[in-house]
Amino acid sequence: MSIEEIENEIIQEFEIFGDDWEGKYEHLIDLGKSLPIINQENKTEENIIKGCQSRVWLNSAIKNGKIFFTADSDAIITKGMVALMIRVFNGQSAKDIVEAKLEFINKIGLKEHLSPTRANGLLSMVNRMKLDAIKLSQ
Amino acid sequence: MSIEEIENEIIQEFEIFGDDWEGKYEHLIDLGKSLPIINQENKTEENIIKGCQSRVWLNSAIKNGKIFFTADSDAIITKGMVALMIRVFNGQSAKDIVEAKLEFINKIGLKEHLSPTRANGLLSMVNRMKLDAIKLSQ
Amino acid sequence: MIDSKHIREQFPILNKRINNNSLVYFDNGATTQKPKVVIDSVVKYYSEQNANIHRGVHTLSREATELFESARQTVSSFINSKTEEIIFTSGTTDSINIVANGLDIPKGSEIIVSQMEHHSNILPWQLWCERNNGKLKVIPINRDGTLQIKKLESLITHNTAVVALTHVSNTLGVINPVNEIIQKVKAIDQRILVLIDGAQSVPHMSIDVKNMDCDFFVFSGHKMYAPTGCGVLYVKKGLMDQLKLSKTGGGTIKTVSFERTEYVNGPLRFEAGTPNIEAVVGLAKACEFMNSIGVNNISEHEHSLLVYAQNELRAIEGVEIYADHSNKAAVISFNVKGQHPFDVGTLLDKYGVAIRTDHHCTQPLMNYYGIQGTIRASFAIYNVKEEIDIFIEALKKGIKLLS
Amino acid sequence: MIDSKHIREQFPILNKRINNNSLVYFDNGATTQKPKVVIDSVVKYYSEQNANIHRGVHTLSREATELFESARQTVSSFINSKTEEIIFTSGTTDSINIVANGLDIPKGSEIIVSQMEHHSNILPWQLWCERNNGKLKVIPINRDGTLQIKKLESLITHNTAVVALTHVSNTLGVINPVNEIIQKVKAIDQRILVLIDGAQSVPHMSIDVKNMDCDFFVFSGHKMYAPTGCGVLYVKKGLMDQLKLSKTGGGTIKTVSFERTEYVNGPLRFEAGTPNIEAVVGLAKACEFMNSIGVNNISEHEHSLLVYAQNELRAIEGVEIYADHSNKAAVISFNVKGQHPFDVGTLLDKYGVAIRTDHHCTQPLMNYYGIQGTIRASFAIYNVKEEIDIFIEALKKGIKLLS
Ligand SMILES: Cc1ncc(COP(=O)(O)O)c(C=O)c1O
Ligand SMILES: Cc1ncc(COP(=O)(O)O)c(C=O)c1O
Repeated sequence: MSIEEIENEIIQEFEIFGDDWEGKYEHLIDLGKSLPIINQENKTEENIIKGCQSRVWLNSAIKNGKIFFTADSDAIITKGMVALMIRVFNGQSAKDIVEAKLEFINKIGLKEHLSPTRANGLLSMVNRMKLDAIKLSQ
Repeated sequence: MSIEEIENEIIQEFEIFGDDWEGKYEHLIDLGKSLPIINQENKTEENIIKGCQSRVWLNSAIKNGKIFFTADSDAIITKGMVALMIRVFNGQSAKDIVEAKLEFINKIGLKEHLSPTRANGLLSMVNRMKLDAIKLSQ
Repeated sequence: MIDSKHIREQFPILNKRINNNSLVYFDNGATTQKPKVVIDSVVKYYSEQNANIHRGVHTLSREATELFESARQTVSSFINSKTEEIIFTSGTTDSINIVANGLDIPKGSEIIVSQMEHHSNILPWQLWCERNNGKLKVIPINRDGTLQIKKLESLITHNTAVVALTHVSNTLGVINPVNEIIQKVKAIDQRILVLIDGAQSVPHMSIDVKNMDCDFFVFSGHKMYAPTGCGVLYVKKGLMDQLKLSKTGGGTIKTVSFERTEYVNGPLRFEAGTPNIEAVVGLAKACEFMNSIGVNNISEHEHSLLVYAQNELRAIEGVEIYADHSNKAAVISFNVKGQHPFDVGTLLDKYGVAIRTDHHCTQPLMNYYGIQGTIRASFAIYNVKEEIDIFIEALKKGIKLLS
Repeated sequence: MIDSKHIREQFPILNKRINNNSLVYFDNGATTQKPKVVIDSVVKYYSEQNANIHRGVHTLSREATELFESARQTVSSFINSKTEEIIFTSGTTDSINIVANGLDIPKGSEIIVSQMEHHSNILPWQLWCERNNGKLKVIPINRDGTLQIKKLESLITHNTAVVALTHVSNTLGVINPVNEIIQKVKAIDQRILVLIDGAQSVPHMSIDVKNMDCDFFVFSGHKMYAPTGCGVLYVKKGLMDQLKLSKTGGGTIKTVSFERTEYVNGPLRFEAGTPNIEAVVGLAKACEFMNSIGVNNISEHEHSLLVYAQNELRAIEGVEIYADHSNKAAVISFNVKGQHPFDVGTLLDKYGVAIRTDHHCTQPLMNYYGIQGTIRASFAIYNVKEEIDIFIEALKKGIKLLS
């Protein structure tokens, strides 16, 4: 599936909650819990992305020209967001990753988590994902 | 005459101007011009009282237990105010000078010139006059 | 008894809705909201009174100067100091830096701070030590958040130049017995200078710097109902003229030439440049606002909120309150077992409850407890019991969502 | 053409009456009045948006942070810089001190300023020289108020570290050709750092720091229609991380321990403590206000006032205008033969005209002209010709009273 197709899938998945933000967050938290955990050996200092509050570990790899990420975070809501991002990006080409606008975050009503002033460092993570993708594909 | 009597004299003198502030200031400026000038030799660094803007020179003397001042200023309105103060204080006892409240300044509508935040240093001058009076009478 | 309804009506922001809920603002340790009298004083200042101060001959300038200088009087009596002991700064952080940069103490001196200090009362001293071969020493604390005062005495040597201590911990709420500590320090060595960081005490309790006998006392306007961008540095009489300047410029001088400058004495020497006139005027209004309620009434009201909230929190499984049973101002830090503070804070926000969840600029304190951060609720005079109920309800729901 | 009536309606203070006369406010060089959009932004901030910034998870804090950071963008494009080149300070004076305290230049360096600098652009350098065995050198001026640029070149040696120069003289109004000067300085020695004091240029003319190619550019909010207590320090990309800290504390760090602190990079490293959020938000609004009129339209309007006022003044016997025929912003300094500026200012105030009469924090410039002070009228966008007529009339009456 293309990035856009996965984004649409996620949008539909969240649409059923309507205005029920609690349902939405419950789902996000579940996604966080189910995120395939990064290998302990990849939880290195270099792989850490510091927000002011929650931390994210990100490992990136390339296989047959496609990029794959594993990640973890110490905060579960952040982890849910990370899970969404990985779902969208995994197995895509560097070019598509770099060009992705990730508008689904806005559409599913979680926009504030990607705000530049957010204390969880998610935006830095997205930028890091894009950077890694470029590096790996060169 | 006592300080209070002179104050009353001045109040009457200014009363005729009513709301005519221009008349009042003209009179004040005339008083400034007629202020008997301090001797050049008394225009020393020690005798200077610095406001932020205009400067006052003040010399104090005692004769038969009465205090006498001579003064000058580089600004004529300040000088007018100084002339009023000297008129009130000259020939009085140190005790009376120290206790004087100088409410006539308020009553003749020139209060702002004695405000602590005024840039002309008049309040410092009054304090200096009182201090000098005490020192000279001891 | 205070009239909460009347007080709340004076804070326009309390009508705000967050994610379809009423705002419950429990982030007062970070900054308080502003009452209408303060906001109105700002509007009035700019609509009728604004001018630069101290040198103008014109009416506006003279009146603005009088406003500014009478604010100095108001603020000084608020903490029982003399008017000429009050320097206006841009905040607590600024005040501490002015002292740390200005002290005329020998290279190699020792500075004592505590384990619970805010970064703003650590970093300026750390920088001084780095640049002057000094030594930063730390008063340890107990797990209940109290200072190990006995240890302080053993930290003091003949090289000790400064003890810099917070009055109230911004993270734990613990009230340090500063009067007693200052007495002890001065009894050991009269020359040791004591700075008290009052950023978190002035908003909550009545302050008497004279009785306290500290050398420096610092606090921020924005944490006590005043506008942002102004603070206070109290300097005990006689010490001010010995402080070296770290900031200089317009308004501080008698005469300037390229060869030599003669500075004025007193507070103005430290207030280089156009001050934050508006905020200083607002700060005086904020003092009057607090006085109109009565600072002791504020303490009492906030204390009752503290007691109530702590009781409610203790009843929730997995909640650990730091410094739970110590003598505290209206600040509660806690964690929920197994949950990241950030997650809890994010969900509380969704329910309209604004609390802080991080290290609260006290990383060394976090390291002591071996944690990343805490969830902190801090109260102000406009908070009410009902808001604590909302908060507790939201917290329970949040924990359930997260589990 | 600007719509003066419409503009004046936006400044509530212009309705003020002084001694039964309409206020004619010509003390804009000291501080400008504030338009309703700016005052309203302050009210809105405290009524709907106020929170501490940068660390909060809650909505208010996040939104306040966004407001603050978007103000940084607005201000940076206002002077054509990059966002990350803008440090918020408490004013011009603060900005200059941060640079003077922070430069990593060798002891014994030479600093060049000009004869017409404001004390705030002299004293920090003088202090640096006193403490570091440095040498303060002075670019002389001509009687017409222009810089002796040729002389500047001969002042530069291989020890010259800094040239600190005002863009517009606050006393004379003279506009210095800073672009040309910077080019010359850099051509002689690329490493010399140039600080431009824009306190009096930003309010009056369009600024492009990139084109100017200065290393530091500083200005104050309160002189350009914004609230008191905030200013800007522009630092050219690449230079910021080399500046030493003179103020440190909360908000500037990645990690803190008593042993070691890791600071963040960029502007936040210099913004220790809670910033003046309200004033920064107001400053952005002030930039928008100026943009909405058009900065070039502002220059043009003010220039026409300058020309008109100078013509009127020249017609009065005994009036001497300083730097009369030079290229100027809307500032006029003059004296009346035989009269003390203070006397003239006092009487003008009685007629409702607010002007400044002193050394304007430029005593070395006063010494150059051999005078105690001047009478200074400085204009802003809300001033109109009719006010100049009132001023001239009042001046004539005042002189008559004094003679
Ligand atoms: C040219 C110049 N530089 C610096 C300053 C100082 O600005 P502030 O008082 O806002 O720090 C002024 C203000 O009078 C000025 O006109
Ligand atoms: C105890 C304490 N000290 C210092 C500060 C710093 O205050 P400001 O940010 O107003 O400079 C704070 C504010 O968080 C504080 O709580």
